[in-house]
Amino acid sequence: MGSYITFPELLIWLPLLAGIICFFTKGDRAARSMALLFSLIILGVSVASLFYTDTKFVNFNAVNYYYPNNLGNTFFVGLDGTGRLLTFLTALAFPIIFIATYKSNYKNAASFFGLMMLTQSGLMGVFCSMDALLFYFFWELALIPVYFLCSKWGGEKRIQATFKFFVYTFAGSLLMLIGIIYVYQHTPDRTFEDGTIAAHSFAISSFYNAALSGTEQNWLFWLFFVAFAIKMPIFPFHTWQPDTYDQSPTSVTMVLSGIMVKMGLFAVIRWLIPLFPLATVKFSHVVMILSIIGIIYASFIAILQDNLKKLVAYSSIAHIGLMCAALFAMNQLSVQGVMIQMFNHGINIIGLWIVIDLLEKQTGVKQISKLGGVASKAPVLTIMLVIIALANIALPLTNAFIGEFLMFSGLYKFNIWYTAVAGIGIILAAIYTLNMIQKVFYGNTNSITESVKDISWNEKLILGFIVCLIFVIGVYPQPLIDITKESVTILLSKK
Amino acid sequence: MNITTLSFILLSVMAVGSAIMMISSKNPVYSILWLIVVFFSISGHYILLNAQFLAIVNIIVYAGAIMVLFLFVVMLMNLNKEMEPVKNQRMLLIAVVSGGSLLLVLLSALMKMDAQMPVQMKIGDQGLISNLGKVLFTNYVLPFEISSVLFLSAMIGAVVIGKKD
Amino acid sequence: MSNFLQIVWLIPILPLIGFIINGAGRNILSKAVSGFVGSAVIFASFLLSIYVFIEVKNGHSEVVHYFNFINIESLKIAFAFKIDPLSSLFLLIITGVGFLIHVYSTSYMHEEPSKDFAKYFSFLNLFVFSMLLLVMGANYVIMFIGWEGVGLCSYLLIGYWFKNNDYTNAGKKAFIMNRIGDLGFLLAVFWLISKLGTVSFDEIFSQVSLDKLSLADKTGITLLLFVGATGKSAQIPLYTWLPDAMAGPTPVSALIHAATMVTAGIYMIARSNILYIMAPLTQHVVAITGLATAVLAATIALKQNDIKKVLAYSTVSQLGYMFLALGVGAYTGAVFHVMTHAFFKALLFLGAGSVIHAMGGEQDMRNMGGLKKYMSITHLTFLLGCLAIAGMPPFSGFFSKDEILAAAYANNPILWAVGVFTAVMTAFYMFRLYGMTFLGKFRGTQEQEHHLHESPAAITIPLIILAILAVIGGWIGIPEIFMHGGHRLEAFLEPVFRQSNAIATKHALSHSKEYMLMGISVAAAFIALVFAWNKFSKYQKSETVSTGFTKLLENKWYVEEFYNAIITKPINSLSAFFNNIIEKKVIDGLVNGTGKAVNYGSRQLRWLQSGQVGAYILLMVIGILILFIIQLFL
Amino acid sequence: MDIKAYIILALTLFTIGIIGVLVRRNAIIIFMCVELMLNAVNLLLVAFSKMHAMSEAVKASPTYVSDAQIFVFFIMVVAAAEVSVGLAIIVMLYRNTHSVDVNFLNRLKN
Amino acid sequence: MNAIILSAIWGIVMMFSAVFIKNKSVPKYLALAGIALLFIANGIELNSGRSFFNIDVHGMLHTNSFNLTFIAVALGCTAMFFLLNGRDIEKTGAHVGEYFALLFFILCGVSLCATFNTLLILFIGIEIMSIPLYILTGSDKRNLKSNEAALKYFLMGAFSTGIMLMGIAFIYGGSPNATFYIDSIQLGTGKLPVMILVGLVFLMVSMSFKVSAAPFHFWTPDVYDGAPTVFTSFMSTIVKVAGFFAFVRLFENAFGAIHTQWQTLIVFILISTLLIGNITAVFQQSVKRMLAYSSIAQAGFMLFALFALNVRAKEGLVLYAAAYSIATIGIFSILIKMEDFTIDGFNGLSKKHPILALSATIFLLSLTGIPLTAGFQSKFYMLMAAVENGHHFWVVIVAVIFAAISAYYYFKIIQAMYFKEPAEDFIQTSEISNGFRILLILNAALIIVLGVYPELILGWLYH
Repeated sequence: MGSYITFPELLIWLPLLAGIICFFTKGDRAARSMALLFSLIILGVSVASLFYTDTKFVNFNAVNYYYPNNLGNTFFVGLDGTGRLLTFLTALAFPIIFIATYKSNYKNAASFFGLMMLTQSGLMGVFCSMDALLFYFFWELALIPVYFLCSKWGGEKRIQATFKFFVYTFAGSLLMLIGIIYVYQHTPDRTFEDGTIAAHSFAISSFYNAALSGTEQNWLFWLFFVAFAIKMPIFPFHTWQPDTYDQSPTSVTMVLSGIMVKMGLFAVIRWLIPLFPLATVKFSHVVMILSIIGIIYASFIAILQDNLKKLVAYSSIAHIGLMCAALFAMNQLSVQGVMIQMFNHGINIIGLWIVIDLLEKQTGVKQISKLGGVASKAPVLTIMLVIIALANIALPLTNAFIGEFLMFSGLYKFNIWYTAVAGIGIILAAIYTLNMIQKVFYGNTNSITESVKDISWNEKLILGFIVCLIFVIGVYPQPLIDITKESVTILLSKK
Repeated sequence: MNITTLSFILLSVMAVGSAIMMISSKNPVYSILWLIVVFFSISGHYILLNAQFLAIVNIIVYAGAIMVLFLFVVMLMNLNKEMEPVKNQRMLLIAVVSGGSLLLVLLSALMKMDAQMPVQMKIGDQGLISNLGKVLFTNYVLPFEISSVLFLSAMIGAVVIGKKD
Repeated sequence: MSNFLQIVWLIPILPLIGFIINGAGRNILSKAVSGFVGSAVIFASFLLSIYVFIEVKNGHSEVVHYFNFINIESLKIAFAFKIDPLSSLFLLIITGVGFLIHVYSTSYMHEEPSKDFAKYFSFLNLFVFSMLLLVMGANYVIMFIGWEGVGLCSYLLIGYWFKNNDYTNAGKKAFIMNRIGDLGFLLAVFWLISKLGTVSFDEIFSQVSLDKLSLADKTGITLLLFVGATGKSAQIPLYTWLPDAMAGPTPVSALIHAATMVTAGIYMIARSNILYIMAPLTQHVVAITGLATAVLAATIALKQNDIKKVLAYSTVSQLGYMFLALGVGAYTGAVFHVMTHAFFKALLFLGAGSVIHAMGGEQDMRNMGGLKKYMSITHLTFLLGCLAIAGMPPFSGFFSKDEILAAAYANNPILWAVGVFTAVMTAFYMFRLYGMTFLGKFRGTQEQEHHLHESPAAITIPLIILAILAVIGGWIGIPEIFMHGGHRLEAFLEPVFRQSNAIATKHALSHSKEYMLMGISVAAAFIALVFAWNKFSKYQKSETVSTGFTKLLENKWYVEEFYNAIITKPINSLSAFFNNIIEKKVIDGLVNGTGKAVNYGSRQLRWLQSGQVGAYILLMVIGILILFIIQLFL
Repeated sequence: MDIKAYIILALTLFTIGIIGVLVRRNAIIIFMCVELMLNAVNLLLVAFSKMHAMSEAVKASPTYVSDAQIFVFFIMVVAAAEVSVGLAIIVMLYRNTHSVDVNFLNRLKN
Repeated sequence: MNAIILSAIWGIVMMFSAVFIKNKSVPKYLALAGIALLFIANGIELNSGRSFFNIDVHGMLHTNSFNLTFIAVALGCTAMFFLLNGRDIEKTGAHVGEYFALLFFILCGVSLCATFNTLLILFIGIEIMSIPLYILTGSDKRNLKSNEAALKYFLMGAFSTGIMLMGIAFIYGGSPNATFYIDSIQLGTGKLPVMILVGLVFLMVSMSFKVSAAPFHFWTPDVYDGAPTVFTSFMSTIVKVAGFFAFVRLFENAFGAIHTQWQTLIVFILISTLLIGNITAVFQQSVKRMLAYSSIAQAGFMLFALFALNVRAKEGLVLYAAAYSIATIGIFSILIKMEDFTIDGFNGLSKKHPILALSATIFLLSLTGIPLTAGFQSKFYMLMAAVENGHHFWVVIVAVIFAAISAYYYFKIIQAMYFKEPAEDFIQTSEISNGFRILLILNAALIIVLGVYPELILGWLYH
């Protein structure tokens, strides 16, 4: 064990290394290139991991270092299907972000890219951890660089907005920490390779075998769930999100909305449901109702939202709400849908942010009411946006359709009325998306949009790539399904 | 009522009375003098309990050395007048009420003890100088030595704080 | 397994290729090239469709399976096409009419800049692609892909002149209303998945599956599917988008909003006929909704002055007719009417387009009149179209409409009566339209008059072809009473509706009765026709403000206003309420309130730290007191 | 005498000391009140030592009984050291402010 | 044992150095040598279990790997303190040698508090820690704040001594063995004699006072604020954690068996400490005063050791002592260099002194309890202990909510350093040497190392 470097390790350490190197790189261009180079290498590793890892959860490719501590926690990382999908998303997102914002100039670029890579490392860690404490570590670690990124390079009200975000998530994760400790106290003995026995263990296998009564599960469920709900975010824990998305630098917003919100869903899949199966069943209605309220509520707010970034933020809340609801429906269709939708949503929303970033950079405004007529100035940009936005509202033959279709059909199996109400979200999504397209891109140009130029090569490249991905997955989603199939079955067997 | 009880009551009344006088005297010098009276009556108690060594040390160290030091300081500062212009009646009330209730709470709890626990009066040799001395320099040699550190620091304190730069 | 059917994937792929070529090359391609590419791919598809149609006619129906779209344990969705009489017929209509309209468009859109011209053709191709997917899909999901796809193309084409806010609004409205319907469609699909675990037509319509579904299931599923159909095919209550959709270029209106897309709902119900026939309640709902829509739209059409609006309402009305047919179980009749309607409505729209073209964009009939002498081909073909839609024998409309009315009578005479009433109105408003446009004197400006001309060949040739079809198209469905075996369409479609026909209770009408019904309806329509002809050939502009019932009709029963009040406004105010009150005050207020409470507490608590030793010790004593009380007395 | 009498006495003196600390504003007097509290403790300790002297179990090891009195001795030692430092501080303050009134000590607050 | 005697001896050496050596910087090096000696001597004792001095202490001291490790932590932190702040101690006043002597005497008291086995040694140890602190607090003689702080500290300290002695008296009176030895007070597990209970409460009050737990914390903000900043740093870290160690040692050995009977009191103290410490800190404008309140808040977390009183709690306490002390010493050493002690004084520090800002950030993150820092590990151990304890689970939840609030004020400084612009022409800090920077980085690195590998300290506990 641990005698050779494995994929999860590479995925965690490479970004960390890259981050440190970026910090010490002199010159903005060099740091930028360095970050891009490393992110591409990591993408390569991730792609390789898709091919070379065993899909079976039981034999997941795990590194299990014994790290001499009487607590019985280890540096225990591994990749199962879900993990591989999300690490791949993470690995894919960063080069996309770097290329799309290649022309942005950041003050102090070395620190910026360093922190970005550290964020990636933290995210990879979250998705690879097979040890509860390690998971908590990375969970927080992913947050810290993001805090600095947002506060340093963000918009006008960045400090307050980011701090709200930070305290909110920090409070949530501390509750989870208590939960982790409590579960830990109820785990069985663990024998390490060298024969030492720890009374309890943080390893995922021990956690899954923790002896928890129904009542214990009930309140532990909420301790964990609140942390995850804040991260996702689920109504009514979502208010940090629009402000943060609004104020963060766009590349960080992409990380936040594309990947970090998936941490919450991932955590529910990896930890919450298998740990507290009884409570999951018991509270699934509560969670789903909250999620569905969130869908409708956020969609409604998005309709009159004038701030482009907040609009996307609310749309993201609605989408995540759907994923969360589907997850708790706990059947093969819905969970499978969530799995691939996590990936798809990540891709789509990053695409949206790229377009919004371009618009904001060129016009300096993000108020929908101040824009207009962009289509006649920047047709390619418009086409890209329209495709991505329509993918975002799950038009058939785009990637999100597959996910939403599966999620809805799973949800329907669970409860008809939830599906019907959540389905209203589909209509509302069409309303706000089309409103946005109409007001920003259609109509006549005004003094602000007069000078908008169409996109340049790097944006074309990246948006084109995203659009291709949207269609490829939309037409042939099977590979994506195959990656996670096994995980779904295992998750459902925990029920 | 035997003589022991009588002297106990007498000394107690004296101690409590002088203590009250001490905290209520406006002139600091009077306060010091009343405190010395308290110390004397406590020494009386020690004698009643046959703790001769402590009785003497109390007189010498407390009444003799410490209180004289206080007196010096008060004189030095020329505080032998009524220094406190306004007496805060409300503070007095709050203090007496809270102090009194503390006493009440403690006593009501402690007086519930059923067992009679008599105190050995006038006899017993534990309090004799020879016995204490033996114990102090054998069993208690460590604290004894260590308290020198205390005095050293007190000394340094006097130097650091008292010496003019 | 016949290998030639393996190539049917080419039919949708060709338009897709056209879309990609035109879309990607819109900056390079000249108008001629993009117009040619756009039309050629459709023509190729059309040829393939004919080939497929012949194959099918020879009995080679089959499901062509390509790959697994979604493949999970509990749900397998194949990417497969179902080639059978129904779909092959629709293929012909779509590619055939589509091709004509493409050709028409090359001329009609010629004044657009070449970039937009290419964009137009790419969208049109994309539409054909989606429509083909819709009809070819072998399961509800593939159908739904096309279903949403056509909605999208409709949105894009309505908002083709995207600088005009009204146009983009109309597009948006179309898309959203369609989406409401789509939700119903999706829910039905989910229902099927949850009950049967499959979406494939063949599996669902098999006896095994049908037995698994209870009556409630069938009713629910069919009702939800019908909701989808009301959205796509503009039925009550979701019809209001279609008249607004006339904002798009006229060929688009002809293709999408008359001939093809709007009939998707009928196609879908016809496809699911077995489910519907087994859900009588739904059948009633479909019939009544269809009929109500037919009447409502017809009444509105009576007082419209915009030439395209009249046609749009007429389309809604005719679609209502088709739903009536579906509702009474006359599936063949519905499909028949889809076909004839595609011919004559496309013709009418294209004719209207030709008129508008000549009028320099003018659409108000009050400013037209007397165009007969300027545009003879357009006039003639238009007249044929009007006669066809009015149900005059032996034009195509007569046969299909008659079949529907007969079936309606068999079901319930009241349905028939209302149907005839609608037919009368149809004849009236169509000839009002005809009269106001082509007869009388020209009422437009001098400049317009000067500009009037017959349209070029690219426009007139499709008109002529469509006019021929509008005349003879009905002859494939000649009723039994005229000619034994004359209803070749019924025979052709028989395999599709075989199951339903077995279940449906046939009320055979006696021949005399049938003749009588036919006579009544034709006569009534003819009277209305003549009346309208007389009245509107002498039409003069008048400034009188209409009142009462007329005003109600002119304002389309105030349905728009009603929807505005009960849907649009509440949505907006709810949005504002959520955003301003709940989000900012309540939830964020709670979150920020926590922060504020901490700050406030901080400001208050620090007064404890008064700086006074006495106070500190007092607080300590109180602390001691509390500890003692806890320890000793609690 | 019963130990209760001594407990009452010692606690009374102790409480008087506390009240003195609370009501007086002269730093020296406050300090003296603390000394009074210490003396109350001393008295109580001695009384306890004599109480334990009556207990058969404890009598067996006589040094144990002296513990309390040694402790009192150490209390006095510490008190003496404390006094020297305390008075030095008070004098220092007096030098700077010409006052020993603790109520004027409010530069540090909140 | 080694530490107690050597620190007393070295205190005297320092005292004489003040008399004989006039060069002001020599005492610093002498003190460093002394602390190194102490550390090594203590290390030898910890490693081999044998002391250099063979004195019969009659069981009054009890050394084991636990308290020796704690002493090692305290000595290590003191060494760090000397290294970082040596020059600032020189600047405080004329009596450099004396200051160091007093600091060594305090270390003697710390060692006594860590190893005491009778109430007498505890009492003397606490006094040895306190009396030099009164002096050090007042060492800035001209500064009225320093004077005031010293007097307040002294008066309240003396008062708490009285309380403590009363407690000891009652324990003695209530103990059937008539003993001051904490491990032989002999309590059953049943209902306690009321005298013991009274004594226990008095002791708890006075120990709470020493560790500045609410509602006996009132001296803390004023004294920490008024004292010269170097000494605030020392007293808020090493002295305070020693007080905690003594607190836990006393209550574990003397009253551990009846833990549940007094746990409610600890809950009360713990909650009020967390409440007052965290909430009041939020509004503070002066970083120094804010850190004073933060130290109260941290005390609230350390009280979990008493709340839980199990093995994990004791491990956690040692870890907490190290993590808290290292971070606080670090942040104070930076604070001392600042010209303006308000939060605004930190504005834009990252631009002028990135290393200072970075290490300050690490210290603050550690104090907040972010993973990868020692602060997280220590808080984690405390929470583990508290959860393991099984009673009053809600307290743990309240505690983490307060931990989240603590982020509020710690991050204010981070925000100021990184995201705000400094005022024009503002001299932010006094001169900063490269050596100081290196030491800061080392200090910060130590926090990270402990955060990843707490075994570094915990491993010694069971040596």
